[in-house]
Amino acid sequence: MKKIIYLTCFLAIVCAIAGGALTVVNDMTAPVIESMAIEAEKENLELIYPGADFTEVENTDDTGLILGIYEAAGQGYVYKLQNTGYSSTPFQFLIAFNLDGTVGGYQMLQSSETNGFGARAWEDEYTNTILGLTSSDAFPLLSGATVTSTGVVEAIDAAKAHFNALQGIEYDENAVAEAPALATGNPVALNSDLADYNATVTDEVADGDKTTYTVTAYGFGLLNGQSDYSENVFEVVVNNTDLTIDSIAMTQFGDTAGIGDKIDTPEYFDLFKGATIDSSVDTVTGATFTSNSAIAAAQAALNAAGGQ
Amino acid sequence: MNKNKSSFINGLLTENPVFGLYLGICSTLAITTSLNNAIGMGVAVIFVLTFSNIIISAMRNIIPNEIRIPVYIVIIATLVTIVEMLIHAYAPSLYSALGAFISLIVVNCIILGRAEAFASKNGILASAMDGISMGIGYTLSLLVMSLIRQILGTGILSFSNPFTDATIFSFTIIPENYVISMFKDPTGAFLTFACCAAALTAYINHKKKKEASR
Amino acid sequence: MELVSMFIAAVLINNIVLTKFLGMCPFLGVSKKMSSAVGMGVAVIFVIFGASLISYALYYLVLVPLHLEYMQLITFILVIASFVQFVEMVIKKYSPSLYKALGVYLPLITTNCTVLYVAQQNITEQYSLIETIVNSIAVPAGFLMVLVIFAAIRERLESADIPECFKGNPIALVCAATMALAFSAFAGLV
Amino acid sequence: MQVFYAILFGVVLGGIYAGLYYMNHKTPVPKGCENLKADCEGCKVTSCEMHPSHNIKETNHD
Repeated sequence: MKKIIYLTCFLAIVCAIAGGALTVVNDMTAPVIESMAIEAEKENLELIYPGADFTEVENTDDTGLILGIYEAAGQGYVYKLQNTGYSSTPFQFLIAFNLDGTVGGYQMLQSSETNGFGARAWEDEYTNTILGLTSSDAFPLLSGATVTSTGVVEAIDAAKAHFNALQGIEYDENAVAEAPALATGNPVALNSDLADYNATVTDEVADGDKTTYTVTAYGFGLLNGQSDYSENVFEVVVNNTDLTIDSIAMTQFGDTAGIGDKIDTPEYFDLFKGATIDSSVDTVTGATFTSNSAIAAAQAALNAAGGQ
Repeated sequence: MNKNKSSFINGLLTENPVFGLYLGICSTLAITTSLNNAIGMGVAVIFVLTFSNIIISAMRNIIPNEIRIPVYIVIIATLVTIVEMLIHAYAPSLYSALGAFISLIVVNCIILGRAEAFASKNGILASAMDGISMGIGYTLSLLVMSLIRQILGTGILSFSNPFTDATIFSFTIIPENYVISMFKDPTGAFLTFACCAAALTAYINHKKKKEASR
Repeated sequence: MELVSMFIAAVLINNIVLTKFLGMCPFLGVSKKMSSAVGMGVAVIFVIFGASLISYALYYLVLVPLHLEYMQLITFILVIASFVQFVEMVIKKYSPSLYKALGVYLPLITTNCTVLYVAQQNITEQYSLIETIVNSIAVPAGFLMVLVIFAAIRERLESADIPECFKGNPIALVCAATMALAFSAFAGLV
Repeated sequence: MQVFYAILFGVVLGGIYAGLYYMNHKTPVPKGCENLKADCEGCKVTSCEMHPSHNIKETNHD
């Protein structure tokens, strides 16, 4: 019986010495390894807080979206995030929150999203909306880049959760930003030359002082001569007394699904209300051709009403 | 003293750990795709093997016979983890090259084999010498293997300083389109190893026959 | 579905003996006869499955919360060694027939590279529990398959006429080279 | 603090292993498989008990 005690003690002592020695060496080399890891990330972090000294914060995130969390002493926290968007290779970007909760920086590291759509998530238009927000706001999606921006917002939410927990900021994490702000811009005058959209009135129904025109107009596909596209058909109601547009609606959609059909929202068509032949109406960014075909249809209706 | 010298010689040739005793084949086959991997691994094994031999031979009288193997394994595991940490901290490029193989040195039969066969029976100095000679024998076999595989497999013989990653020398021996890429794959590894082992056995048989005939 | 492709990949494509060169010591030593090869293979499956699960549990329940990740290597080795002793004891007590078939090979496995490699692979590849279970069965199954095929070849080698210096292990390695060549055909399977 | 955990963990594992090792060697080999031999003379790992070089030692002092 003595034998077993001797054996067990001996092995236990050897393992104890082993454990102790390992801890000593680990305490010696761990800081070196950690500082080396930060060195590698440094030049990315400099993009946001130039000149700050960074320490790595323990990454307790289990969503797998946060690759690394770095604290810029006295300035804020930088999160290195990764998610998959439209393309199969995941994109990586940095989001930073200042200590007061405002967004300190938003920087793309690598992404192979389709440019013109997904890649717009890192162009100034979306970047400015993000830079204006704080860690307790809900981040909006980006119309025309829904797949990518959903991935971006999902990753930022993970970073927000960590940051707010760290700073003890209460926030409503499942608040969803209101319908994605329809990015509209560069207005087109109703009297401009839209002849190649070939807007033709196909039907006219007078109803008291209002007439409803059914107008067909070319869209993105037909303009570029691509097959299996058809015209867009709009119903424009014109008020005959002051020749203004009472309302406009799209009854048939013939352009690229997922892109052109974004204009088919009341929010956009309300912009036409009260427009006369001399006023101008915005186009939806990312769906310029379809917007122009709507404007060409409105112009044809106004011309037809004006012709009376 | 000549006992240590003879153990030094036989460590290299007759009792060559890799081709003679077939110890440590796992890492030999896998790591010898490039020269600096081989040398890096060889140096790590020399370090671990020598220190483990020294520690084990120092404690050889204390260790009870029944549990000598587990004690050896724990000592070697500690040493390997320490080596891994040091390389990770101070030679990062070497660390990324050797990766999983550093932690496999523990189960690498060569260290356990020598610890059991030699270190547990001889003095500290003899064990240290044996550790170094076995380590050098191991590194030489790695070198032979990686030379053959790298030249035939990629046609380029290059060696870079593990600490600063700067290539020290690199010249092409076989032009690109005559390269036998099979030698980079496992098949080539097995074949090269088999031929080297056969060559060594042939050499030893030939030497024995010469001594017998004299 | 993804688990099945993982299983096939572990058994056929990156087979642990032919592409990762692990388990060469038993591969050369034990595969002289078919019965010993099967015995060794089954013992390895049993040990790898049990040891990997215990190591997986120990790692995530004890080592990670205590920040003792650097102790991983020693823990796994001690777990494997203890598990082998435990299995040998249980088999000795409860099933003599099983001990007659496998018992002899159990102590061999303590110093076997494959067991440690699988235990570490489950951690470094960050497998979930189910993936760990599948991996811990697939890899040794690949090992058993290769061992059995190799034993069959080797039995025929006895009667083959081999040059003097190639006898023994060198010719075994040449066979392994041909098998590695054959198995590399599976590369694009999954 | 961590050193304490490391040492404690080492002791626990070492203890378990030594205990199992000892209990294993105490349980009797089932009858009929006393002289089981693994034919692994091909492998030169002298450290494993199965290796032929061990038999001479074991036979004389048991």
